[in-house]
Amino acid sequence: MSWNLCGIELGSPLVAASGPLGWGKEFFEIFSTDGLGLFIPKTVTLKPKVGNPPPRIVETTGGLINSIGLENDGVYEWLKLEDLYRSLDIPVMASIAGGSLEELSTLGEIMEKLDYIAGVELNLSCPNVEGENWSNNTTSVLEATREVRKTYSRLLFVKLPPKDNIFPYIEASRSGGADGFTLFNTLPACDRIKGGLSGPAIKPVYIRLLKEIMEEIDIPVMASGGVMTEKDVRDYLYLGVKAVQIGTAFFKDPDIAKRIYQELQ
Amino acid sequence: MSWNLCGIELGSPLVAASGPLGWGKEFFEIFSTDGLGLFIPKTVTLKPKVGNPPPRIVETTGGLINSIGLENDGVYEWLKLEDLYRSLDIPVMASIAGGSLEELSTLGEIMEKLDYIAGVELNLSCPNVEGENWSNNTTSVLEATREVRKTYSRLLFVKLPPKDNIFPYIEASRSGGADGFTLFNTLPACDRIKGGLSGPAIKPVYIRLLKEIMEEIDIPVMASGGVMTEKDVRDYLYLGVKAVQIGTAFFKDPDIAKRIYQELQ
Amino acid sequence: MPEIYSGEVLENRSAGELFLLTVSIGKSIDIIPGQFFLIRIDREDTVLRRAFSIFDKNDDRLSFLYRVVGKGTGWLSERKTGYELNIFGPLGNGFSLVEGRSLLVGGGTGMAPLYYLGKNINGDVDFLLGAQRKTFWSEELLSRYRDIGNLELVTEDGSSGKKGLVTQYIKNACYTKVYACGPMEMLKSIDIDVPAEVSLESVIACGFGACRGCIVETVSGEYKRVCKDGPIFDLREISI
Amino acid sequence: MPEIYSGEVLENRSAGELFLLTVSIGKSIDIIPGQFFLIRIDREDTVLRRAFSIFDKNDDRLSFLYRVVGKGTGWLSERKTGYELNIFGPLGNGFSLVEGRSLLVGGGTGMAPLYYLGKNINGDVDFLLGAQRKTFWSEELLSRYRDIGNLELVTEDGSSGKKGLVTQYIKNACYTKVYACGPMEMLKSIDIDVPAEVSLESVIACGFGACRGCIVETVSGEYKRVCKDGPIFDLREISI
Ligand SMILES: Cc1cc2nc3c(=O)[nH]c(=O)nc-3n(C[C@H](O)[C@H](O)[C@H](O)COP(=O)(O)OP(=O)(O)OC[C@H]3O[C@@H](n4cnc5c(N)ncnc54)[C@H](O)[C@@H]3O)c2cc1C
Ligand SMILES: Cc1cc2nc3c(=O)[nH]c(=O)nc-3n(C[C@H](O)[C@H](O)[C@H](O)COP(=O)(O)OP(=O)(O)OC[C@H]3O[C@@H](n4cnc5c(N)ncnc54)[C@H](O)[C@@H]3O)c2cc1C
Ligand SMILES: Cc1cc2nc3c(=O)[nH]c(=O)nc-3n(C[C@H](O)[C@H](O)[C@H](O)COP(=O)(O)O)c2cc1C
Ligand SMILES: Cc1cc2nc3c(=O)[nH]c(=O)nc-3n(C[C@H](O)[C@H](O)[C@H](O)COP(=O)(O)O)c2cc1C
Ligand code: FES
Ligand code: FES
Repeated sequence: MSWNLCGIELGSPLVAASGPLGWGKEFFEIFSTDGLGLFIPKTVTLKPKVGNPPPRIVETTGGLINSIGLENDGVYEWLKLEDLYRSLDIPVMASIAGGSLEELSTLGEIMEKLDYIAGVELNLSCPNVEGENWSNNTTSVLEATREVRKTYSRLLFVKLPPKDNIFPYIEASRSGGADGFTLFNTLPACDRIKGGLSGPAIKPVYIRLLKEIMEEIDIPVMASGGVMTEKDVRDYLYLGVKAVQIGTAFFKDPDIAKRIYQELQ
Repeated sequence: MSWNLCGIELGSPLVAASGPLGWGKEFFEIFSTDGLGLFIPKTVTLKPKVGNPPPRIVETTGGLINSIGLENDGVYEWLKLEDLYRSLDIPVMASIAGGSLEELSTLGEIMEKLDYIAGVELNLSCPNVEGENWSNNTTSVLEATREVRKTYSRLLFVKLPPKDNIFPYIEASRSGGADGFTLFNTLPACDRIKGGLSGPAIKPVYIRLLKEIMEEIDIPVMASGGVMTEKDVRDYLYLGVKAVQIGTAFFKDPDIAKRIYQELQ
Repeated sequence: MPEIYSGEVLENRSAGELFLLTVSIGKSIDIIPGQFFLIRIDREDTVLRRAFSIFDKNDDRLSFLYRVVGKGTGWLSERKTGYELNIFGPLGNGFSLVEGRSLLVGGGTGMAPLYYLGKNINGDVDFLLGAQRKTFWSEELLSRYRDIGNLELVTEDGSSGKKGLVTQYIKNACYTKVYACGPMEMLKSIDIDVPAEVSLESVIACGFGACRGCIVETVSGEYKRVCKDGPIFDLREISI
Repeated sequence: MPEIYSGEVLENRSAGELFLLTVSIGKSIDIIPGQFFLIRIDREDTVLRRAFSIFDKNDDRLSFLYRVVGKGTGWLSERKTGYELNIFGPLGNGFSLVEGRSLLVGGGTGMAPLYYLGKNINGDVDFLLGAQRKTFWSEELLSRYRDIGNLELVTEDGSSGKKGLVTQYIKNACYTKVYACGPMEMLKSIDIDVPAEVSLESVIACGFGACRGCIVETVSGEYKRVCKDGPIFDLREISI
């Protein structure tokens, strides 16, 4: 089998979602890329971010609330992982986020130069960072996408949050130059901590939202949300998405991609 | 203990949400009102509705999708339950829905005459009935509320769906004459069937949405969504709501209200 | 009137590919054959109880015969002696009993309600039970059916009794009544002239007729509640 | 290097108010005292594994000592002999071993990592274990600790050993090193001059340092990962 994500050949439709596996350093010391078609390291910002204070994780019924707050050491530390990313036998897509248009523009410029990066996922939807949520109105979604598009010429996916009326946001982002969309980031929730809900609890909600989108418009989509089993992957593929991201399930089974991939055969 | 819902004395903050227990006939043949402060029969429409075809119920991880489609025998059959409602030792609030302003107006008129009804919950949010969702824009929320308000003078709650930006809807409904709000109806979802998700899976999402509302504006609210335990009730009461509705949990424990009420003491 | 009982597990063991659960609810109650109970699954990821037809009743002891098909029945099969199950019932209408000679047809787990039915029928009872293969039943289980009626077996692979589907072997014969329970396709392919009652399944939420979640469509296009109007229906009512 | 193992349950039984689980993973591996394993909870309503310190190791057999506090540990306590647990580890840094005389202080389940630690220390070992009441421990469990060191007990209600909190009885004495494990408040109230290492807890997601979910704040205000930089920290690092 072979999957095609807007021109990039994937050996598997399974994608490691941005975040749970960090930048991949620790993960790939222990595990291989088996079963994975694409790796997306945790969102990179221009400057280092310390993230939110603990506690950052709360388990709910069938789900997980996280409030990491985009903790990361900044793009210049991330660039040091070039060797790791070159050594992987699957493509890597960078996930970026920024608090200002300048930051996004600079990040786009940096990514443009990296031939070992297959594309960029622009994260406009982290629910855990105050003031950095571009997805509150369509204008900022348009501007943010356009800004990255100015400096980054290759494959550009935009990751949006789950919203009841997402169409205008998708349209805005497309007119800003997005090639495709990752749908969706976590669902805003609160149980002791405010954060984003992920895991099986959200899947029926995401399937519903995505179904309505896929029936309406024809855009390349990577699905994200609540995948734990092969059936979940099939449910998303059935809607016509190009690839399916796995996040939280890595916590339960670090070798989940390998197992689901085998079951998909 | 005694709770006050906009002038109505409740012996308990626990409310039987509209739907799961139908109009109460079968339930109160078997169980008492123990633990309940208020009973809301399943939404009544002017004319009988056959509802959606089977299957109507699918269990998901920690949740339940239902697509009953407001099946009910219409308000004239419902009026025959007067004796039952008079015989209960707790107040009863009628839940109404309609496909047109005329229907809503007529239902308001009918309810106005019933002295055994403590108030009306206007259901503007059933996710399972095509074309009857008033909550798609603020104008129709305003109009629907105003229409009922014209003919119904007593306590009027409006039940809204979970939306990321609910404030304009609440404002619209308030200016239409709503006294309070039931937040929220089920979360649109899909797993084999399209319908509304209820049960523990949705609670962290609802707590987050409600928290943001309660911090921002001061309105009487009945919370609804995912209550299974005493802790869940406390979590909602802590946000400042006047009462807490229980729906899906009656399926797991028909005597849930009694048990939670005892634990609350 | 249905009630919520605490049912202490006395026995919960495998019988062929099925499990036989016996609980004590502390008092003897009236149950019509074909009625069912809703057993609470004490897991956080399930919100619905699971429905099981009464398999047998002796004084304060209720028995259920079930197959592990998913998380609820999986959980149930792990309950040990002494566990207090939360049991709600009896629910539903139950079979209407007639005198004379009856044929009781069970496909797979559909055999569950037929034992208690057979025990309560005043007259001759012929059991016709079908399964995929011989290992589905334990000998001990079959002997209980034999004790109260004639037993004929059908297996899809022919490993026991006749080969094929149970419905192929329903003869009009001289029965007063036919009772059948099993998968929908099996019930729909029953073609006989004698009055027949069938037991239907549907996802059950409230169990007492209130929520309208469990409806099935009848031949007339009307919706009926499996939990309250059923689970026992006249074969002619069932939409084909 | 951590790996995912299939761990066949050899034994899983109560020991006082705790449970003692022993699994066989089919091969002998190196584990540093204080390291932990993540056990998968095979329930649909949980997405996180549960962390347990290594209590003991013998050839291919790993033992864990745990208390039932919620749904994960509740599920674990119901696993029977033969169940194949999915176990990921060893994870974390582990204690640094020194020679000389060591004091090993455990509050409640904090005693778990201390047994394997004591077994691996080259020198005299004094255990100081605290609990609410005597019934917390089984005699058999305590005798294992006694076999490898001096054992002093403290109970809050005075039903066994000294009365009060374990931290009241930490003497500076002539220890080369103090190792402590228990609730955060207990660790924070340790006031001694000798070098001390403590084992911290936090909700663990990935377990290998990638997700940044398990961080704690150190005295310097820096965030450290319990799963990778810890769970063992120098007492002076811990924010008070
Ligand atoms: C009136 C009635 C009587 C029954 N009697 C028996 C009996 O005596 N013995 C027996 O083995 N089974 C019986 N069943 C079927 C039994 O209820 C299901 O096998 C059981 O609910 C499956 O639960 P699960 O969690 O293991 O399966 P899952 O597939 O995990 O269940 C998922 C959801 O679907 C529902 N579901 C799945 N299969 C069925 C089904 N066949 N009928 C209704 N709901 C289903 C479950 O209740 C649950 O809500 C009866 C069903 C009904 C309606
Ligand atoms: C490095 C490490 C080693 C540990 N070693 C042991 C041990 O040897 N013996 C032992 O009994 N316990 C140990 N614990 C604590 C153990 O992990 C928790 O008791 C367990 O996770 C509780 O799970 P639960 O589902 O039963 O509880 P619940 O309260 O239902 O859990 C809810 C959530 O909170 C998390 N959680 C709850 N309590 C803790 C806790 N104390 N630490 C971390 N997460 C928690 C759970 O993992 C779960 O995600 C250790 C924890 C860590 C971090
Ligand atoms: C601990 C954690 C950290 C995450 N960090 C990021 C992130 O940095 N950037 C991002 O775009 N999404 C992040 N996500 C969201 C995931 O990529 C994914 O979209 C979401 O969790 C839903 O999928 P899942 O249910 O498979 O986890 C994070 C999720 C988790 C659980
Ligand atoms: C089977 C079922 C039927 C319902 N029918 C109605 C209804 O007729 N009118 C209404 O306003 N809400 C209806 N609801 C929504 C509930 O009143 C409640 O708002 C929702 O289920 C969330 O709460 P819960 O998680 O406690 O069930 C129904 C819910 C269920 C599960
Ligand atoms: S399950 Fe509620 S009406 Fe049948
Ligand atoms: S649990 Fe992921 S970094 Fe520690």
